[in-house]
Amino acid sequence: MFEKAYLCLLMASFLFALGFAVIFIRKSIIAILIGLELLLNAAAITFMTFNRYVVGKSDGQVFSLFIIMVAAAEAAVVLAIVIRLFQTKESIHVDEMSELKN
Amino acid sequence: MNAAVSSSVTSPSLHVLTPLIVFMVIAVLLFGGALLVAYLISPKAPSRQKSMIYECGEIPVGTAWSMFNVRFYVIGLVFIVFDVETALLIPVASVYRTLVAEGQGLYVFIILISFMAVIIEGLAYLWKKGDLDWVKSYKK
Amino acid sequence: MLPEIVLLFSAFMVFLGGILLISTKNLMHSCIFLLMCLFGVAGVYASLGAEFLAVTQIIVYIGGIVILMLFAVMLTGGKEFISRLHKVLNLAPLMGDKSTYMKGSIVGLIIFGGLSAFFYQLLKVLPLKEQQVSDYKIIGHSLLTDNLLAFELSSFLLLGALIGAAIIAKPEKVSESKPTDI
Amino acid sequence: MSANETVIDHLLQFEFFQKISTAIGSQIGVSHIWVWYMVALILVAAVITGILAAVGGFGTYAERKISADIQGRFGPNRVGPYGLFQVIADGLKMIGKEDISPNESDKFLFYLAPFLCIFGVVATFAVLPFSAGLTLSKTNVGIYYVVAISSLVGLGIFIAGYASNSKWSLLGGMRGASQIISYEIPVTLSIMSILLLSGGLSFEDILANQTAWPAGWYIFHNPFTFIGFFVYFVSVLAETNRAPFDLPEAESELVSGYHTEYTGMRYGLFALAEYMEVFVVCGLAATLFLGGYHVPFDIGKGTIFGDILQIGTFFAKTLGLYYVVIWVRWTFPRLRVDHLMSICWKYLTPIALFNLLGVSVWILFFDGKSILDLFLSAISSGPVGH
Repeated sequence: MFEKAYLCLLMASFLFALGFAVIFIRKSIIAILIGLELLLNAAAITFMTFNRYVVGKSDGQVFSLFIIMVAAAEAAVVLAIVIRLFQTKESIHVDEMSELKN
Repeated sequence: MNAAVSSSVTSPSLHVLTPLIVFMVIAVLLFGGALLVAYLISPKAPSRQKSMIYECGEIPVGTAWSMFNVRFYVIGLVFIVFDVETALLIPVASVYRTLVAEGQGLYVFIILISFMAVIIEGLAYLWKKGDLDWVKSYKK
Repeated sequence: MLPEIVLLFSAFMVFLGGILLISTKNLMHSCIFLLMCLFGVAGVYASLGAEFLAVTQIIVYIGGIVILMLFAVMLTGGKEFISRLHKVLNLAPLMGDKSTYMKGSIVGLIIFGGLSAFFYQLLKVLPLKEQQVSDYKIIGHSLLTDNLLAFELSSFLLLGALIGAAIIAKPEKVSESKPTDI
Repeated sequence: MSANETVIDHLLQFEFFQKISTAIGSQIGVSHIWVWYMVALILVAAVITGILAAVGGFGTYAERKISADIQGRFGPNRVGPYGLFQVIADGLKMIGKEDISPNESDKFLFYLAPFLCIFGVVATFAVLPFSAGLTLSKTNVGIYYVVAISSLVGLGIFIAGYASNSKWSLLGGMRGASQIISYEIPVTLSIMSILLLSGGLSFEDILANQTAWPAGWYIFHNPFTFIGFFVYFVSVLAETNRAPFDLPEAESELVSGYHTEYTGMRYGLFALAEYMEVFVVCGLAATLFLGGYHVPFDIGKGTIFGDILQIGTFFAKTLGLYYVVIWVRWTFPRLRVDHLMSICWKYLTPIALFNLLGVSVWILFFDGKSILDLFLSAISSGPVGH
C-alpha cells in the first residue's frame, strides 16, 4: 500500500516538476498553458491519492472535479488570449510580449 | 471450485477495469496486426509522384499548415464550457430521482434550475451577439 | 493485482509522455504527448477507484482541452510558425536556447527531488489505510449539500469563462486586404 | 450470486479451460483463477471485436445494397450469392494495396491518427450491453465512459487532417473536429435527460426501469424523452459523420476529406471505425430509448438460451436503427457548413436543454411515472374519485 501511494505521489511530483520545467523552457504561450495544465493535474492526483489512502469518502474527489473544471475554464480563456495576441502581434512568443516592460 | 472463481472474480475493480483494458489492448493488437499483414504483403514501389500531396493533379502549392479561421475556435470554446457543465451536472442529475422520492425534490430542482439558468444565459448572450453564427458575425 | 497493473501502466504512460513532451520540439507533438500523459492520469484515477473522475478527466481534457490546444496551434500557424520565427527573429525554436533548457531541467529536477522526498517522509508519518472511495452518486449528494456553494459559483465561473473567451477571441472587423479564409 | 450469471462464468465452467489455465498458471506462477478469468475474457473480447468488425465490414455492403434498392439498381451482385462476399473481396484488396504516405506529411501523427479512431471505437465495446450476461464491464459509469472514449475519434479525425499536410484533408479535419465536438453537447444533454429518469449511469440502471414492451421504453415515457430520442438520433448522425452531416468527407467538395492522403489498410481503418461507430451509437440508442436487450416475459432469464434471445433482440433493434441511418443517407441532401452549426447550437442544444428541464419537471410533478402509468391510474381511480 505504501508503494502504491508513493507511486501516485511520485507521479504527482513528477508532473509538478515537469510543469515547472515546461513553463521555464518553452517560449510559446500554448506550451506554457500545457505546463499549467500539468501543474493542475499534479494537484488533482495528490488530492485523489490522499482521498484514497488517508481520508476516504468524497472530499478529495470533489476537489479534483473542481480542479478539472477550473482547468477547463482557464484553458478556454488563455487560448482566447492566445488567439487575440496572435491577431494583434502575429506571434505567440513570450519574448515578444514585452510592451509593459520598462 | 466455482465458489472460488466467483468470489475472486467479483471484486469490483476487477470486473470493471479488466474488460476495459483488454479491449484497449485488443484494439491496438488486432488492427495493428491487420496493418502489419498489409505491410508484409502489399507491394512497395514508392515514387515521387505517388508520395506527392494530392491537389487535383497539380503540383501542390505551399503547405497546408497555415493560419486558419477563428470561427472554428469560438465553437470549441463554447463546447468546452458546456462539456464541463455536463460533467458537473451528471452527479447531481443521477441522484435527482431518489431525492424526489425522498421529498426533497423542489430543493434540488431549484438548485438545478439556477445552475442551468446561468449557463443558458451564457448561450443566449452568445446567440444574441452572433457568436454562434457561422457567417453573419463577419458581415458587420 | 489488476489495479496494480493499471497503476503501473498509467505511471509508465505519465512518465514516458512527460519526458517526450518536454523533449520534442514540435508543439503539435507536444500536445499529443500531453494527451498521453493525461490519459495516464485518468488511469491513475481509475486504479484509485474514482471511475467518475477518470472519465471526467478523459472527457474534459482529451475531448476538450487538447482539441482546443491543437486548434490554437493550428490557428497560430502550426509548424510554419516555428521555422519562420527561426529565420526572422533569429531566436531558437520554441524550446528556448541551451542555457534556458539546462536551467529549466535543473529547476525541474530540484522540485521533483524535493517533492518526492517530502512525500516520502509524509507517507511514513501518515496512517495509511485503503479507504472506500465514493461513487458519483455520493458526489452528487455532496455537491447538493456540503459543496453547494462551490457548485453554484462554478456556474458563474463557467459563464464568465464562456463570455470572456468569446469576447476576447472574437475577431475585429475583417479588413478587405487581409483574408482570413483559407 | 449464481455462478452462471455472465458469459465469462459460463466459459469458466468448461473443463478444457480449467486445464489450460491451470497449466499456464503453474508455469508463470500466478493464481490459476486469474488465468482462467483472463483467458476467457480475452477470448470473448476477441470474438466480440471480430464480430463487430464483421458487422462494420458488412455495413459497407449493406450501404451499397440498400442504396441500390432505393435507387432501383442491383448493387454488388458478382462475388458470391447476392454479392455477399464483396466485403471479403474489398478487404483483401485493401490489405493488398500499397501503403503510401506523403513526403511532406507529419509522419508520426500520420501513422497515429487511424489508431486513435479505431481505439476510440473498439474501447467502447467493453461496456455495450449485448445481453444481461454479455455486458463485459459492469462499470458504474457505463454510458459516460462511451461518450468520453469516443471523443478520441474526433481527435483522430483532426490529427489525420492536420498530419496529411493537404488542403483537402485539413479542411475536412477542421470541419470534422468542430462538428464532432459541437454535436457532443446535444448528445450528452439528451443522455442526461435519460439519466434523470434512470438515476444511474450504468447500463444496468438504465435498463432496470425499462420493459420489453414499447409502453415501458423510455422513448414513450413522456413527451420530452420522445423529443429527446430524435435529438439524440440526429446528433449522433452528425457525430459519426454520416450523411446528411458528412461534411468532413464531402466527396463533391473536399475530394475525400480528412482521409484523402490515406491508402490501403490505413484508409480501411478509418472506414471500419466509422461503420463500427455507427453500430455503437445505434446500440446506445436502442439501449437508452428502446428498451435494450429486454425480451418479453423474460424468456429463459439467466440461461444461455435467454442470453442468446437477448443478444438477438439487441442486434435486431440496433440493426433496425442502422438501416434507418443508411436510409437517411440516401434520402437527404448534404447540409451546408453554416447550417450544420446553426442546427447544432440554435436548434438541437436549446431543445435538449428544454428537454432536460421538462423531464425534471415531469419527475417532480408525476413522481417519475410514465404516461401509461398515469393513464392506467387515472382509469382505475377515476370512477372511485367521482
